Amino acid sequence: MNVLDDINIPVDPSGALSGETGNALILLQEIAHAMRHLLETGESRTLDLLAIPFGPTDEDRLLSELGQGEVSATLNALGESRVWESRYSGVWVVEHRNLDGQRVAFQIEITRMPEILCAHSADIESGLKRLNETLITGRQGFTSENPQEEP
Amino acid sequence: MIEPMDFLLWVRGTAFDVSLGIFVIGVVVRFFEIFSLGRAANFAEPRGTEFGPGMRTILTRNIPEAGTFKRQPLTVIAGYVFHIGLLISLFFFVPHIQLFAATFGFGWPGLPTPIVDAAAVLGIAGLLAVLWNRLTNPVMKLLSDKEDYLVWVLTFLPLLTGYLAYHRMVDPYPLILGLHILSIEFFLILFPFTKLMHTFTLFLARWYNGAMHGRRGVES
Amino acid sequence: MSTATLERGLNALREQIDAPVAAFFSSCVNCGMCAEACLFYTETGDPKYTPIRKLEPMRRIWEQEYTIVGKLKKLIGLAEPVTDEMLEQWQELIYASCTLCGRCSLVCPVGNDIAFMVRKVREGMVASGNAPPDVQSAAIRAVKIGSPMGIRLKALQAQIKHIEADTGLKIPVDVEGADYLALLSSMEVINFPEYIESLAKIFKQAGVSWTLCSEAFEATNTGIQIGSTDIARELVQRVVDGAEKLKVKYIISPECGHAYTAIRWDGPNLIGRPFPFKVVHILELLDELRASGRISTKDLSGECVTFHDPCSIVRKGGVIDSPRHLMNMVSTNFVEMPDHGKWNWCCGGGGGVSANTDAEELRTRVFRRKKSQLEESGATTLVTACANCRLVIEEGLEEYNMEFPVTGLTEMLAEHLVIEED
Amino acid sequence: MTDNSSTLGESLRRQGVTRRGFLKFCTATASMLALPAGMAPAVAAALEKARRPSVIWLSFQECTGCTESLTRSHAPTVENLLFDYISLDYHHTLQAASGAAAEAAREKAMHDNAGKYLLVVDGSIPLGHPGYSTIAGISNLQMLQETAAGAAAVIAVGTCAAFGGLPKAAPNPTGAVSVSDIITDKPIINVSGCPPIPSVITGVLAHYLTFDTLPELDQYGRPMAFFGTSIHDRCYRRPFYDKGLFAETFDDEGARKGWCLYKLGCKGPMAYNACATMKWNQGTSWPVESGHGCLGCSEPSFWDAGGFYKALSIPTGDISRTVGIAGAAGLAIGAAAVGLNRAAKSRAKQQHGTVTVDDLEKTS
Repeated sequence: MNVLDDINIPVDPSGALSGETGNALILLQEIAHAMRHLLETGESRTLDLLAIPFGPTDEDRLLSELGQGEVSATLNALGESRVWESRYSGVWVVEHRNLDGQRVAFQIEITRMPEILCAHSADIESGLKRLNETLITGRQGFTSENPQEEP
Repeated sequence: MIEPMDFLLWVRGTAFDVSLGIFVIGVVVRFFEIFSLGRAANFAEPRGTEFGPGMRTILTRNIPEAGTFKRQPLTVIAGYVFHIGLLISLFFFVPHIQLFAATFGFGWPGLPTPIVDAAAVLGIAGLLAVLWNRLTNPVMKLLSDKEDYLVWVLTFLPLLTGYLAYHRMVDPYPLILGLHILSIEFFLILFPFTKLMHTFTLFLARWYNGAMHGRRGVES
Repeated sequence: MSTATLERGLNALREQIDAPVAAFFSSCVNCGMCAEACLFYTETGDPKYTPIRKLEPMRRIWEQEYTIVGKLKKLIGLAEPVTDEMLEQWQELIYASCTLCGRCSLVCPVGNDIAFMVRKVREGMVASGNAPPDVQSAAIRAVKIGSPMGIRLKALQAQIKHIEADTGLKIPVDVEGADYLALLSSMEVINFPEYIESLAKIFKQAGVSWTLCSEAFEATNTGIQIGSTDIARELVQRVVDGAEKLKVKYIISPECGHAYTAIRWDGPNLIGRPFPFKVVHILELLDELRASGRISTKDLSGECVTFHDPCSIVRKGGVIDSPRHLMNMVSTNFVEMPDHGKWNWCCGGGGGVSANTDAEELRTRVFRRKKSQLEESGATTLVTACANCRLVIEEGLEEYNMEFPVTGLTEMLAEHLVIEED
Repeated sequence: MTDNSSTLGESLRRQGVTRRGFLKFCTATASMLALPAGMAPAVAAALEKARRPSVIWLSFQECTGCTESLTRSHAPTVENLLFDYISLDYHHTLQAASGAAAEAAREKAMHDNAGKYLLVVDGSIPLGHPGYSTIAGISNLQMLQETAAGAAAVIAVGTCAAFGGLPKAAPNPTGAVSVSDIITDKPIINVSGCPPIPSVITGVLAHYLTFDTLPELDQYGRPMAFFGTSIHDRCYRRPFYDKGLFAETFDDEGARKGWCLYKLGCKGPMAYNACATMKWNQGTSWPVESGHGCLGCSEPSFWDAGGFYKALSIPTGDISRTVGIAGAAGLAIGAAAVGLNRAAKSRAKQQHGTVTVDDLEKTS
């Protein structure tokens, strides 16, 4: 192993591993187009960032360009998800992670309200059912530790 | 099911070795054939030298005489365009340079691919113009034999397949890349035995011309 | 007695093919550019006159005899043979429509010296009996009588006597130890004896020691024109013998194109050894006399004159600047033609074409090139330095009804020569 | 283990997964399948009704790298995959059972789900001798033929199963072949790569599960969604290639600046795979991003496609040697040609009959 230790491994102190494809700029143009489309027709668009070849710095570039807007939300559903509106209203960044904290989806949604934030009828029904059970049994307190307990 | 890849490996392997071998053997033999015929000693007192004027003619024949150019501009322009396009694509496309570097042990800087791409398009356009000229110009039509058209095809195919391969216009890629290399192998194999040899022998021909004229004190 | 056969012709082609020829054929891509340099194509528009095509018989022999692929093709019956019919058909291309002017050799992009090869093909044509009858007869006269036009020594002696009587100048003949041996072309003896007179006048003034040789006065060489090394050698040998007998230091080639090629460039190779004397063209010698101040001129005319460069002297001979220096000695208004010097267009009668009656009509057609060159030059008098060019041009001008005096440069110089009496 | 009675939707709801969670799951699946981002609802509708298929996984001449890759699959997690997506009834590396019990599980799954189960294969099959690779005394060939007979489709995972891979590389001592060389009467999906991208393995399973059909395949039987574009075309370093900026060595300025690795042997132009977008190790990076050229591991015969560090355009043979040998041969043949030409020309000279003016006319 001593031999291996002698091998000098140069480390670039600047850490400036360049790798911009210019795709960030193209995406911004695409977003602008989708915003116009949303205003004119009311139709939403979604861009899947995992399907776009990004260099090491492209994502940072895009996100810093989009910035942070008025709304941000964190979901806990099969792992954590983060949703925030960019500084351009109607442009949302949606990042889903699984239970292991790994990113499973990363999207830009151009819409008035991301679908994932809306409460769904099935969940409302099941919530209502649980609330009724609580009211019927007359229990004073209930735990919210596990919202996913067996119905 | 996996023919295209096997085909690519074959053209990059055995076929390339064989065609390169034939090319090298053929070119060497052709030069021997030429030199074997010799040149008689010249006893006439020279007015000028041979070597310098010979070298000069090698250079000057790149430029056509003005009157000839005026009478036959298409031949000259199409000839230039296709040769320049071909040479740029051949010698300044990085993958090609890598091949030369692997063969000769040294390389040189390449050009950005959009420039090479444009050169290839020029080369293709030039070759089409050359063909049109050959088919319509009365002199070329009369002079041309099967070999002239064969040589045209041999030159055109590498450019065309190279362009298609670069732009991935044929699927799958290994197939078109293989076809590109194969077309070059045909080119290499037939090169020494057709007028493609002019690529090398024109230097010899120009030198002889310049030397023979130079000896008499004429710049040719 | 041996006679011309196809086999002898093909053998002659085999013999003629050398490394330059092989390099030239290997390089030709049939681009057709040579056609644009050839007045037989430019003036007729007939692609069959394309220079490189004229070499097809030799190209076939080269391919079939001296390349591996050609030999293979021949073996499997793919090679096109050279037949007697082909050579017969090629006679027009090799003789009537090629003056060996060498213009094509200057434009070929790959550098093929086409005229050099046409000259070689003629060897095969002669050996196979396919040379034109008129050129054959001229060669027979040259060898048997001593001149292609059938002029004998007696005719020359008569002219000399005549000139000496007219001018009082001495024309030296057979003077051993003279510096210069002047050669003459038959045309000068018959049509332009003024040339002989001019030489006498100029050399006397310049103090040049010179002579004619009764055994070797003919400068022309039909062997070169018809394309037979053997005949050319025989004719050159006569000149060499004469010069060596008189122990001259120089031979002067006269105002004749191919004579210069024959004696200056081909001669030593024909006899297979360097000459013990030097060969100069009359224009070179005159230019030398001019430069050394041994001759000067007076009473120059302001008439617009131009100079027709004989192909063999200029493009193929390298005597390019001398005529220009001399032209400025005889005229204050010398202009060049559009293509001049090494790019000059042939008169259309060189390389034996003027001796070939089969070529007469074609020669007249292609003269249009010279005609338009002359018209564009704006000159009113034409000067040249080749008796053959002069005759051909005069005939051409007559054919096209043009009033255009033509004269020889030596003659014109003699007219303006400053004579200093002792 | 086998439970095909309930749909995926029911199964997830039973686990208390909310609609939001399901939608997120579908978004992730759609993204993995490289479907247009707006397709998530359609995926949701399909997955709602999907039933878990039985899967039998056979490993032949392989290194277990493909399984290693799969167990690192991050989207969805392997737990999800195993217990929600599919019913993995036989996988001799992962299963708890061994020996006769394991083989019994395989036979039971084959029997219970005849014509419906998915067969996943990793590793190539040796045809040189049946004894080169056996499982429970059964040769690979026999086990493959037996198991494939009742399968709905076969998924060849990894380059070994898809194209023969490393075992097939010259000189191929075991006579290794790919699955498609043996099985010709079943739909086969090749998920090549050495190893394949884990998400691609699960993606193919998800596709089958979602749409109950095989995905669109390319020339080599690979799903177009993942193998439709070359590494080169999706590479973030591609602009450097076009500008003519290349790393010449692994530690030069160009390498540090992230320039194109073509000259260092990158096989990206001929390799079709999704590495450039899906990346590896939870989307952290991929070979080219880490500074090493693509080996083209998803391509047939990639082991024999010339040196890994030789540019793609360089032929696989030793060209300098070829030129040397041919040059020598050329000299020898050339010398012979010289001899022939010299002889021919001197013969012509000997046969020369001197031409005199008496010879000018033809013999008639």
